[in-house]
Amino acid sequence: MAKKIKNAIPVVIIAIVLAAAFARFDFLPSIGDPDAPAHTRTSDYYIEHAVKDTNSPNYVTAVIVDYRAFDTMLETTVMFLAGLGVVILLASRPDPKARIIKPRKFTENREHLGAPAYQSINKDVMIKIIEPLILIYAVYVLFHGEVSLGGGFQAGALIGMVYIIDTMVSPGTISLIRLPKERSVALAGAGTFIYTLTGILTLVGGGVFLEYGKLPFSMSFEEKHSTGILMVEVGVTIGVMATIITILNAIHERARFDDDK
Amino acid sequence: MHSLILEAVLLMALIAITLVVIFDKDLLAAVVTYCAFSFITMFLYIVMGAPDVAFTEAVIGVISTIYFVISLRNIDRRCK
Amino acid sequence: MTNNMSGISVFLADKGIYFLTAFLLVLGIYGMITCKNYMKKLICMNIMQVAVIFFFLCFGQKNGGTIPVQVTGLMGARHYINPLPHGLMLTAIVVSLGTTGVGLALLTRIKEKYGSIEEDDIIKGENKF
Amino acid sequence: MSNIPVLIVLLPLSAALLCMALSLIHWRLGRDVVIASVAASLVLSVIQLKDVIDHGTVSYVFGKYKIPYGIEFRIDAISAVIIVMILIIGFITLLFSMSFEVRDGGKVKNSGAYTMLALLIVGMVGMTSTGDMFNLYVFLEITSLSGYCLIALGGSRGIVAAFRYMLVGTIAATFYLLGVGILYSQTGTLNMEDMHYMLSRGVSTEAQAVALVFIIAAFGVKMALFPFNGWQPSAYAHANAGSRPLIAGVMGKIPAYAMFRYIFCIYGSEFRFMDEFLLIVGIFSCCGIIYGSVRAMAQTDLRKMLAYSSVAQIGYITLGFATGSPVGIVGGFLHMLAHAFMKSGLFFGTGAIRQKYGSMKMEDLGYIYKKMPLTSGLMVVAALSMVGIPPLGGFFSKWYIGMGAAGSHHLVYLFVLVISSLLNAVYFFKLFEKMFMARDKELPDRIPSEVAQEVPWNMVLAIVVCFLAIILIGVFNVPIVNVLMPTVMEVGS
Repeated sequence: MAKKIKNAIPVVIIAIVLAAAFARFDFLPSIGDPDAPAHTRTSDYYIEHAVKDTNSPNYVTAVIVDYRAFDTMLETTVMFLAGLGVVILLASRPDPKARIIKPRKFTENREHLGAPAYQSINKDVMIKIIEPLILIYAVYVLFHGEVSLGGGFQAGALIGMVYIIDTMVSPGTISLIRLPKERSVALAGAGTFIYTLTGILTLVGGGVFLEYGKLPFSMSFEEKHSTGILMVEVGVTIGVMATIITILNAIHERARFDDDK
Repeated sequence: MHSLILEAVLLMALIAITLVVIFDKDLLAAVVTYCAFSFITMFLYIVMGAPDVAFTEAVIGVISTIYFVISLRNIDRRCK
Repeated sequence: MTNNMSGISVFLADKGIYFLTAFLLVLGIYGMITCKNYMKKLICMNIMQVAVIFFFLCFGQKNGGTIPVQVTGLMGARHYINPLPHGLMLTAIVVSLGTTGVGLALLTRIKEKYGSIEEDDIIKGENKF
Repeated sequence: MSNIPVLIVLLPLSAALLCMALSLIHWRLGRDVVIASVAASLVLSVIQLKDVIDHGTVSYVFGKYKIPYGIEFRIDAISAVIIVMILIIGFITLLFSMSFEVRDGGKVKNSGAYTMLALLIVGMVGMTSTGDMFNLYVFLEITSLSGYCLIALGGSRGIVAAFRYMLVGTIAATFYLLGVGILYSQTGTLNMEDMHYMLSRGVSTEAQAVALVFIIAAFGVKMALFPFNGWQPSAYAHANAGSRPLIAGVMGKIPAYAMFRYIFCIYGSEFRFMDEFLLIVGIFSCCGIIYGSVRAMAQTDLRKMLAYSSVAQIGYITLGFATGSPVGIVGGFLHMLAHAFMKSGLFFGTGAIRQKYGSMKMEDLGYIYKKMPLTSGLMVVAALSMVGIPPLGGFFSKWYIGMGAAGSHHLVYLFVLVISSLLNAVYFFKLFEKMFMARDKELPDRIPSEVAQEVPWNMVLAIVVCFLAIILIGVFNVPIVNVLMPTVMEVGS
C-alpha cells in the first residue's frame, strides 16, 4: 500500500501545480465561441471560398491538399523518411558474437508465441472475405475523398492494413502480395514522387508550384483542380501504403535473438 | 453544450489509462492499454466534430499498436 | 437543473478542458522521464503527442457548427467547424506514426546489442564498451 | 525564372525520393543523382543570393493564394546567405561520405545513407526559407528524423545516443507545436509576416510570453543551448562518420536562425517583455560558453572535445542575438557562418585521420603534420579561427559580438567573451601540442599506397574547400556584413 502512495505523490503534485497555473492564466479562448480570433482571420475564407477555389466540398481536404498542399507533400516525405530509416537501421544482421551482454537464456519457461493454440475456421475463411471488402472501402475512400470524408492517408493506411492482415493472421498460407523491404521503400519513394510530379507539372504549365489551375491538361478550371487533387491523393496513398508495409516487414523479419537454437 | 461534459469524461478516461501505462509492470498489458487509449482518442475526436482526424487516428492507432506488439516479440515482456 | 448544467459547461469551456489536456501532456512527459523501460518511454511519447493534437483541435470548435463538409443550403462560416486545425493535425498524427516506427527500429537494435531495454542495463553496457 | 526558391528545395527532394528506386537499377545511380541534384541547387542558391542582394526580399506563395491563406517562402539577405552555406557544406559532406560506405551493409544501407543526407539538406534549407509557422514544424520534423537516423547509423553507441536524442527532440517538437497553437488561438493566422502584424495590433502579452517560452525551449533543445544540451555530446560524437560534419556543423545552427526570426521578426521590439527574454537567452549562452569550454578541456577523445566546443560556440551565436543591438546580431550571424565551416572542417580532418589511421584519440596524433600535411593544415587554421586569431573569420565575428555587447552596455557578456576565448585557446593548443610535439605512434596506414595524396580525392576536396572558406570569411567579412546589415537594421531593435 505504501508503494501506491509513493507513486501517487508526484501525480498529485503535478495536478496541484497545473491547477494553480490555470487559475492564474486565462488567455486561452473559451472553447466553442464562434467569433474567437482563431476563426475570423483565415478559416472563414476557407469555408466560403473552398468550393469555388478547389471544387471540393470537404473543407478539410481542400485545406490539406489545395490551400496548404506543400505541407502535405513534406509530411508524406516524413512518412517515407521514417520507412527508409527503419529499413536502414534493420538492414544488416549483426553477428551475435559482437554483442556486449550475452542474453540470459530464458526460453524454457516461455510458451512459444508463434503457433496459435487454437485452429479455427474463421481465421482462414473470414480473412478471405474481409480483405476484398477493406480494399473496396479503401478505393472508395480514396476516390471519394473530396466530397465525403477520407483521403490519401486513410486509403493508404487501409491498404497497408490489408497487407498486415494477410501476412500476420495466417502466416502459413502464401500471402496475396510479397513485397520485400527494398522494393517497398522504392515504391514509397515513387509514390511520394507522384505528389511532387504534380507540382512539377503545374510549374511546367506556367503557374506557381502546386497551383492546380495551371496543370497542362485541356480541362476547365474546376476539373483541373479535381484532377490535381486526385493525382496528389493517389501519390499519398501509394506512399503511405508502401511505408506501412516497409516498417512491418523490417520489424517482422527481425528473428528473435534470445532463443536462437 | 453537453458535448463538453462528454469530452471531459473521455479526457479523464485517457488520464486513467496513462496512469495504468506508467505504473504497469507487464509491457504487453501496457501496449494493449495503449490500444484502448487510441480508441478512446478516436471517439473523443468524433465527439469534437472532427471526423477526418478521427478516421486517421483510428487507422494509425491500430497500426502503431500492431507495430508495438510485433516489436514486443523481439523484446521480452517483463520490465523492472 | 439546466442552469447548473450550463454553469459546469461554462467552467469546462474556459478552463476545465484545457486543464485536463495540460494534465495529460505533463503526465506523458512525467511518464517519459520516470519510466525506466525504453518501450514505455515510447508509449508515453505517443500519449504526449495525442495531448498536443487534442489541444490544437480545441481551437477549432464552434457552438452549433456541423462537421466541415459543405451541406447544400447551409451557407455562412458560422455553421461549420474550423477546418484548419483538422488539416494541420492530420500532419501531426502521421508524424507521430513515423517517429514511433523509427523508435521501435532503434529499440530492436538496442535490444540485440545490449541484451535489454532497461535504462540501467544499457548504461552498464555503455560503460563497458 | 521566378521559381528559384522552390526549385532549390525541390531538386534534392525529388532526387532523394527517387534515389532508392534508381539504386535498384544500378547501385551507384541513386548516389550520383543525389549529388548532381545538390550541386544544381547549390548553383541555383548562388543565383538566388545575387537576386536577393539586387532586388531585396523574395516572397513566393504556393498555389497563387493571397498571403495569410497559402504557404509562403520568404527569403531575405540573411536566409539567402545561410542557404548557400548549407548547400556548400552539404555538397562537400556528400562527397566526403562517398568513401565511408559500409561494405557489408549492401546496396540498401549505402544508398539509404545518401537519401538521408539529401533529406537532411532539404529539411535545413526549408527551415531557413519558409515563412509559415506550421511549415517550419514539418521541416523541423524532416531535419530531426533524418538526424536521428544518421546518428543511429553510427554504430552501437550511436543507437543509444539517437534514441535519447529522439525522446528529447520529440518533446521539443511538441513544445513548438504548443507555442504555435497558442499564437494561432490568439491571432488566427499562421503566416509569420501576418502574425507580426496581428501581434502588433494588441494581443494579450501573457499569451505571447507563454508562447515564446515554449518556442525558445523547443529551439533551445534543437540547437543544444546550455540547459538543454544533455543529448548533444554523445550524439555528435557517435554520429555516422560520413555525415558527422554536416550534423555537427550545420544542424545546430538552423534552429538558432529560426529563434532569431521568432524573437526579432515576429515579436519585434514592441513586445513588452522583450528585454527580459533577451536577458534570459543571454544568461543561457554565457553559462553555455563557460560550461562547454570547461568540459571540452577535459576530453581525450577528439570527437567529444569538438562536440563540447560546439555547445560553447552556439552560446556565442545566441549571445550575439541576446545583445539586441544590430552589430551584435550581425556578429552572431557571421559567427554562425564562420563556425559552420570551422566545425565541419575540424570534423572533416578527424574523419580523414580516422580513415587513414583508424584512431580518434588525441595521443596518437604524433607527427601527423608530416604524414598528412593538408589535413593538419586545415585543422590548425580551423583551430586558430575558433580561438579568434585576427586574419581568420572567428576573430571578426567575436569582435562584432563584443562591439554589440559594449554598445548595449552588457559588460558581463564582454567579460565572458574574453574569458572563453582564453579557455578555447587552452584546449586547442593542447591539440596542437599533441599534433606537433608528440612522438610518432607508427600507426598502420589503412589507405592503399597507390593513392597519390594522403586521403582519397573527395576528402581532399572537402578539406580544401573548408580551408579556403575559413580564410575567405575572415578576409572578406566586411562585404558579408554589408550584405547582412540592412536586413538586420530594419528588424533589430
